[in-house]
Amino acid sequence: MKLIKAIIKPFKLEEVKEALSELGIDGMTVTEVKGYGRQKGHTEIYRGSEYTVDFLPKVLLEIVVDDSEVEKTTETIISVAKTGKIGDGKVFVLPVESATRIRTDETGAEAL
Amino acid sequence: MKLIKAIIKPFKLEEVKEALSELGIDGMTVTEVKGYGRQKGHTEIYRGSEYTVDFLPKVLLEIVVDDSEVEKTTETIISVAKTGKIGDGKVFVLPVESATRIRTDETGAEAL
Amino acid sequence: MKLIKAIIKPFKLEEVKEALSELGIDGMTVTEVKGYGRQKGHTEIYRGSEYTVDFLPKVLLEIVVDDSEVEKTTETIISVAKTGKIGDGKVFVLPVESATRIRTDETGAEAL
Amino acid sequence: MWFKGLTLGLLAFCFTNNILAGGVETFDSDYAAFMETSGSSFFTVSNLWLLLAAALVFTMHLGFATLESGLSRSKNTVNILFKNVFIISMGIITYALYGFNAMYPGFAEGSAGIFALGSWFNPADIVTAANMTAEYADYTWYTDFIFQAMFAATAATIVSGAVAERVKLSSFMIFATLLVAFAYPTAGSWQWGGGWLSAAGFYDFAGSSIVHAFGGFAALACVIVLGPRLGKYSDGKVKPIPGHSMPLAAIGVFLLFLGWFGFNGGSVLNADPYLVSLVFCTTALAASGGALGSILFSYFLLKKPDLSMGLNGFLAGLVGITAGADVIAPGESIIVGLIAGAIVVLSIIFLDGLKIDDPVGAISVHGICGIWGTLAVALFSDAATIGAQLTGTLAYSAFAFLFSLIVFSVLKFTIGVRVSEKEEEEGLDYSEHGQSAYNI
Amino acid sequence: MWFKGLTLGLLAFCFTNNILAGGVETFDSDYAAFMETSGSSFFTVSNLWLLLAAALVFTMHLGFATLESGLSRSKNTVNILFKNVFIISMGIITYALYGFNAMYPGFAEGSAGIFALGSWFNPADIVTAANMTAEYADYTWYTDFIFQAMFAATAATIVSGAVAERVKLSSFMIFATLLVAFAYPTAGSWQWGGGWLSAAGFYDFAGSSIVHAFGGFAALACVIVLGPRLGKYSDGKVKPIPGHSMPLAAIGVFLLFLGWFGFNGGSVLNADPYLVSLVFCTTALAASGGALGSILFSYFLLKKPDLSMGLNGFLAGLVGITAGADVIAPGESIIVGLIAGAIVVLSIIFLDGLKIDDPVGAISVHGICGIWGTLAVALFSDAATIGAQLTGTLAYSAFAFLFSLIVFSVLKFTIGVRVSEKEEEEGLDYSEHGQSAYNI
Amino acid sequence: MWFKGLTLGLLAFCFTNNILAGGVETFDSDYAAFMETSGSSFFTVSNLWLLLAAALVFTMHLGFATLESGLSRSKNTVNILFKNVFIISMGIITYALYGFNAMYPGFAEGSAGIFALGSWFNPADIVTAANMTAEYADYTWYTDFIFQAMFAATAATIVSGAVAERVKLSSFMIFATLLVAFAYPTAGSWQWGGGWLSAAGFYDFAGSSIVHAFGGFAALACVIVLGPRLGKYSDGKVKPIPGHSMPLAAIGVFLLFLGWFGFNGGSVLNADPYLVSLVFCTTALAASGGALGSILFSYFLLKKPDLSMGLNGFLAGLVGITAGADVIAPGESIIVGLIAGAIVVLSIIFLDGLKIDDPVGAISVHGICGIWGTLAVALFSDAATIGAQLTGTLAYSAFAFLFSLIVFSVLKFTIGVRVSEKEEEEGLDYSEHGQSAYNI
Ligand SMILES: Nc1ncnc2c1ncn2[C@@H]1O[C@H](COP(=O)(O)OP(=O)(O)O)[C@@H](O)[C@H]1O
Ligand SMILES: Nc1ncnc2c1ncn2[C@@H]1O[C@H](COP(=O)(O)OP(=O)(O)O)[C@@H](O)[C@H]1O
Ligand SMILES: Nc1ncnc2c1ncn2[C@@H]1O[C@H](COP(=O)(O)OP(=O)(O)O)[C@@H](O)[C@H]1O
Repeated sequence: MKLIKAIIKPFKLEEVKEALSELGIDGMTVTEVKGYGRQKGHTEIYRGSEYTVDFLPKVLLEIVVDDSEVEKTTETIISVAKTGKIGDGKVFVLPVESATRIRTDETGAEAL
Repeated sequence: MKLIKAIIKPFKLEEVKEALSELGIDGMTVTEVKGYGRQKGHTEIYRGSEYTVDFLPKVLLEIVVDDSEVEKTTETIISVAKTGKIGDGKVFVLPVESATRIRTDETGAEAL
Repeated sequence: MKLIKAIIKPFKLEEVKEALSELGIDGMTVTEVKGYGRQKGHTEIYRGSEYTVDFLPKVLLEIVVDDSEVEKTTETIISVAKTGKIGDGKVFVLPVESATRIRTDETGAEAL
Repeated sequence: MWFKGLTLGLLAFCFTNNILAGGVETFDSDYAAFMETSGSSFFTVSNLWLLLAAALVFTMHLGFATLESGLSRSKNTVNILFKNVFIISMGIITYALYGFNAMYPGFAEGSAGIFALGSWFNPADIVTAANMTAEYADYTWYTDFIFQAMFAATAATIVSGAVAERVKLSSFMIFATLLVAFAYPTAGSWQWGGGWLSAAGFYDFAGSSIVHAFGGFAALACVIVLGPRLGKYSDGKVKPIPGHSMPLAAIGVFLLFLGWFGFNGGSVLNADPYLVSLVFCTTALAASGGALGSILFSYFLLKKPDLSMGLNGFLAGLVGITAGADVIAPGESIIVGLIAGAIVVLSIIFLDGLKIDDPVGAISVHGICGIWGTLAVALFSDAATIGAQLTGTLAYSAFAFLFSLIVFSVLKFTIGVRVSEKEEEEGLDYSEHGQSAYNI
Repeated sequence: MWFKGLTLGLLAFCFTNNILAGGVETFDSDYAAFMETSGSSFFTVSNLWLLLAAALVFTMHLGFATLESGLSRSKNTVNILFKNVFIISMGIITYALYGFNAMYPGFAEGSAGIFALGSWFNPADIVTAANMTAEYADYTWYTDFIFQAMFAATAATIVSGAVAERVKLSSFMIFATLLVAFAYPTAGSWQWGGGWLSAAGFYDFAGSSIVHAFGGFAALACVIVLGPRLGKYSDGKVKPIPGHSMPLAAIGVFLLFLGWFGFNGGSVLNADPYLVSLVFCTTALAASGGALGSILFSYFLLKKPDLSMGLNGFLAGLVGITAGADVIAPGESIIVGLIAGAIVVLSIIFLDGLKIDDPVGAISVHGICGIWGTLAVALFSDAATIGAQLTGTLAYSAFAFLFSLIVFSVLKFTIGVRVSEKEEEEGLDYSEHGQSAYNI
Repeated sequence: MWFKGLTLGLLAFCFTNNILAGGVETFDSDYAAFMETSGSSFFTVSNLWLLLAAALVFTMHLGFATLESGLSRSKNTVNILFKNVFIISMGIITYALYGFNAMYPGFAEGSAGIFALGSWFNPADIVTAANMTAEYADYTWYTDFIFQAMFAATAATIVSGAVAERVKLSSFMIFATLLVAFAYPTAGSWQWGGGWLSAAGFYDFAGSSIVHAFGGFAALACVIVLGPRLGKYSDGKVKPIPGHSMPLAAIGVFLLFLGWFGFNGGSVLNADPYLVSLVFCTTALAASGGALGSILFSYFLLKKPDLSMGLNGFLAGLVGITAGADVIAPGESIIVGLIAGAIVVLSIIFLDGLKIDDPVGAISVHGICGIWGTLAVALFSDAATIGAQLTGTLAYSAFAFLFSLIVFSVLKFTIGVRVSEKEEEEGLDYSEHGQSAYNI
């Protein structure tokens, strides 16, 4: 099993979710985050002083999937979330050792 | 060391925390997240248009524990967070390569 | 590649970000979280009843870096975020199997 | 019988204009003649003051809405706001259709002064010089209606706060409608309609009992029937459930304080400079005393300066002075406030000990301090005896409690008064409304 | 020509005091003499009431600001608040420099009553007894100005809500200034300045058409030129974009309700007890009817008690009664409100079907219900014929629509009216202001 | 000596009713006789206006509370709200116990007009016809008290904003009490109590100096003693610490604008139609000018339309017109506002350069613009000479600055005025109150 962490632009969330859902991905966990990256933050102004806000609103998806599904999941995310403009985000894949569904104690792929 | 990621229902947080604390788990990090899963979101209505809110409020616990504690930690979380109803959440376990306590530079199990 | 998860005190965020930026770390993802740890929460009072708020506001940095950069990154975080007082936080390192930049489909170190 | 009356009243009410067509001309000249008299001057300014007071009391409904949302969890915010939108709309309309005339014109000669049913809204004779000039009062019939209508919904709003976060919306709406449309005008008529309590020498200037204790004890009954929120009292301990937004709560309390100038000041029922200014002073001093009393007393008990208690203290002082705002001296009103501030702290802690779960403290603020305020009239002025005050405040509290206990119990055993555990956990915003209060 | 006039007016206006130095003494004694007359009493209280009404209408601008922010996404909040700060400041000042005199003193003898240009602000004769006593009206010239100035900015605020979340700030500021400074006074003068519509028997008490339909149809034109927000209508489906804070929205609506007592009540233009109290009643009853109408009707359509519709319902009822608040009977005003509440629900759903994206429902609330309210005058009173009402409301709607269509299109093809996709995605707070509304 | 006076005053105050028992009957008949006179009509409406103005000024305290919370970080919100609850309660009560009589009844014949101690609150002769009729003023003694009491707390509220996010609660509470209870009435009596400044021809209509510069320079002294927030000026750079909620800040500013109609309009001290309407116009025009001035000027300097500056601009314009709202012509009040709007931008940037950390801009808005407003009286009217204005404004600024410097320094070296670094980092909500403003 793998944990896919995808950082995307907030307005793409709905679309990505729908695409994954069509793919049969039944679950994911979403966090509002602030992203720092190449997409440079604006020079903001507050009461007369400038400062750079490097942190832009992003959305972090965390999806645990079976090894076999990693590829199509990441590909779907990438193709749907892509706008081609800077700041589109990243997809990271991490190993997961176990997964359990709290309700049923099922583990492994059953738990997803 | 392992990172335990547990997604639970928000109202179970307090109980889980207490149970873990009794177990001697000294630390954890908690994030408010939105969960998408089998527990289907409601059909919501906003100013006359229906839409499905698939994202339900959940709480994500992240706990790094020594390998020896993984089992009892996950078991405790599972038993306390279980309501038996859909949407109870998941527990994922990921490998952790190192841990450091910022204050003291201690690493490994000392850091937890 | 590794995922560095650093939990720090919120007011240190700006400083850490600047230090990392000088180091050439081009990206990171930041989440507001609640931390439970040795730094004991206050006994709070609400309308006449006491309760312990064990959850203190923290900031979670997630940074994926190339293996070669792990050390200097964690060291920088640790040295800048340290106040020497309880509750300074932790740095965890997790293995990452792959990284992709959504905009360009670049993978690996290119993607960071 | 009463249903036919209601229908007729409704119809008649809706076609006022047509019915009135005949009488308009005499009205115009009579009214113009009155406006030429020197007495029209005090009438005009008094009338304006009562209208402004009505607007201030309206502001209190925004205050209640924000206070109640602020002191609840964010997952129940839409529900709370919705209830407040409903209560004020329903309150004004039912008061127009029935409540006002049941409460006010008072009782027929020789009646027992208990139940004023029969005086249905009868629009045919509203727009007359007798209703729109000093013959009626220091304000017009319309002013009277709108000022009293703004009060009417208050009782239900008080209950709304106490049952928040777990009550079933439909049941609450039915209950609130019955409370506002029938119970409040009936009870109100006992005193303000010239009924048996007014005959008994009871004194309640702006409604410490008639509005606040009434609302507070209705709330108590409902909370007892309903039970506490999940997780509030577990393992024999009280687990505070802090409100989700203190700024919202503070906005609510300041707006309530502001509105109270209209609630009490308007209850002078004219613009008499001495009385209205006295009432403004006693109201503000009691409120201030209440906040300081709560802050000091809770600091003494709990060793922390507690904002939530300070906010409740303002309201405690305000409720406390409401019965005697025109007869208690300013200096003493500080004392009334200070005591109310201490009482509300004790009461909140005490009720929590009894596992009576009242998220906003409505029972303590309105119920207990309402009783205190009613008694304070006897202690700090000569306006009434302690006996009369006890009788009156118990009558209102008991009636509200029993009415609510019965109606809410009936609802409980028929359609149910509480959402399911699942719905409560998810929050009423999802389960009842399919909306969330906060989005990205 | 007009530019020279503006400059002269501006200069003259700025040195009122000096210019006036000569006339002050006669003013003082004339004014004092008037204040001794018995008529000064009604004048004084009427004047006070209009000033308070102005303050209440001012409160509506806070209501608009919070309602509009609450119903938009958090990333556009600074932008919305900024627009509201700008609109009210710009509105008051342009109204002082030009609008008030263009709209009010009315038309010269024999004029066509269409365009009042020429009556520039001329301060030399403002502070005269004729302007500051009952000779002028039941209030002073200054009171007249401030009360009307508070209305003036409303039209632009209505548009602001409809174009929220994607309009380019600079273009909007230009458009709003032209609308408030020129279009509104011109159109307003047709009726309230004694122009051709007032001659035609049109009746619009406080502005269902003159203010609300005018604003609503200006909004419609702008929205058509501007297009919907990204993602609102994708794959042929309507995707609701819920507002970010229902408490903010609710605060806004309650404050608007409160302010409407001044908007309608002040439009009586004196403190006449009968009329002002009637207007308070019809206003509150129509608002309540509106909320219940929307709640019931949307429940019937959508099976959920919808807070956002309940809030819109309040406003629908208020807009609906605005044209006839002084001539429609209280009972009928409930019906006007109920119907407005149903209309607004249908209208919002209908416009969404047409892909006309109006984040706050301004077109439905102000535009459609403004027309309804104007027609209701003919249906529920004898104050005007349906023909006159249709003429008037169409004149205002069409003028506002065409003016806005032309001006906004010109802006579109010159400096552009819409932010880039990127800016829209990031939110206007970042892209236009470099500020964010919420921080840690 | 003074302590005995205080105790006696307190006791006497608390038993007014009893003491008065004897005199009530003559009062009743004398008062009734007055109310029959034709003069009672203007008295009644003036009295009502001042009470409403008091309610509007009360609203400003909600405005301050929300503005200050909005412009601070969320971790200090409970603390800020608590301070505001405390200030208004303490302010009203200390003003009743001491301040009002020290400030107002003025000075004995032949006194130096500097310190009015001695005129303790003596309730025995309050409820007399002389105090409750036109013999006293155009309003009753009670009205006088409540209107002035609402002003009194303002000075402390201004300081509260400037020291936010790091001041130790207990020290602030002591300081605020001393400032409101003693310093403000003393200084106020110099002018409004008929003291030396009023003799010197100083003109300050509603308190640009007496209230605002006074508060602003008290704030300056406290900020100097206190030092900047951690992290505000690091590496020689200014690091802005944006407020946590712009909607809260905007609500605050709009409410302050609204309340200012009472602050300035009520300072006419009667309902004179000409003067009150003039004051409404100058107030609104200066505020609008201030917002536009700040927006334009900050846009010019910083190339971004800055909401936080626009909001400050409103307040700058309002403070700027406060001294001369009744003597400056409407056109010129726009200019006073525009200049104030530019001044506040410069001042905020300038103070930041000096590392004087004022989270809400209180020193600039109230202090610097207070001076500007005081001088503007001499520049734009004949009400006072520039010399008199300079003397007055410097007297208030210097007195407030020195008083605060001394008292706050004494506090610093005894119990300390600042929370620990750790507490500041965690936020005062945790460390001082054990509460958090926002919960789930
Ligand atoms: N090394 C990294 N570790 C974790 N998150 C990152 C990293 N680099 C970028 N991100 C996240 O991805 C987002 C987009 O990255 P950015 O460099 O701005 O643009 P792009 O994805 O087009 O290269 C950032 O806002 C941040 O949230
Ligand atoms: N594959 C997944 N990866 C990450 N999080 C998931 C995944 N599946 C479910 N979740 C999280 O777990 C929560 C509960 O899952 P759900 O399918 O609704 O119910 P259950 O846990 O009873 O199967 C979801 O709301 C989501 O936050
Ligand atoms: N085992 C853990 N797993 C995950 N997060 C932890 C763990 N222990 C501590 N943390 C996080 O680190 C923060 C600081 O830890 P704490 O024990 O309070 O102080 P210190 O870092 O000085 O030991 C906590 O608030 C929590 O967010």
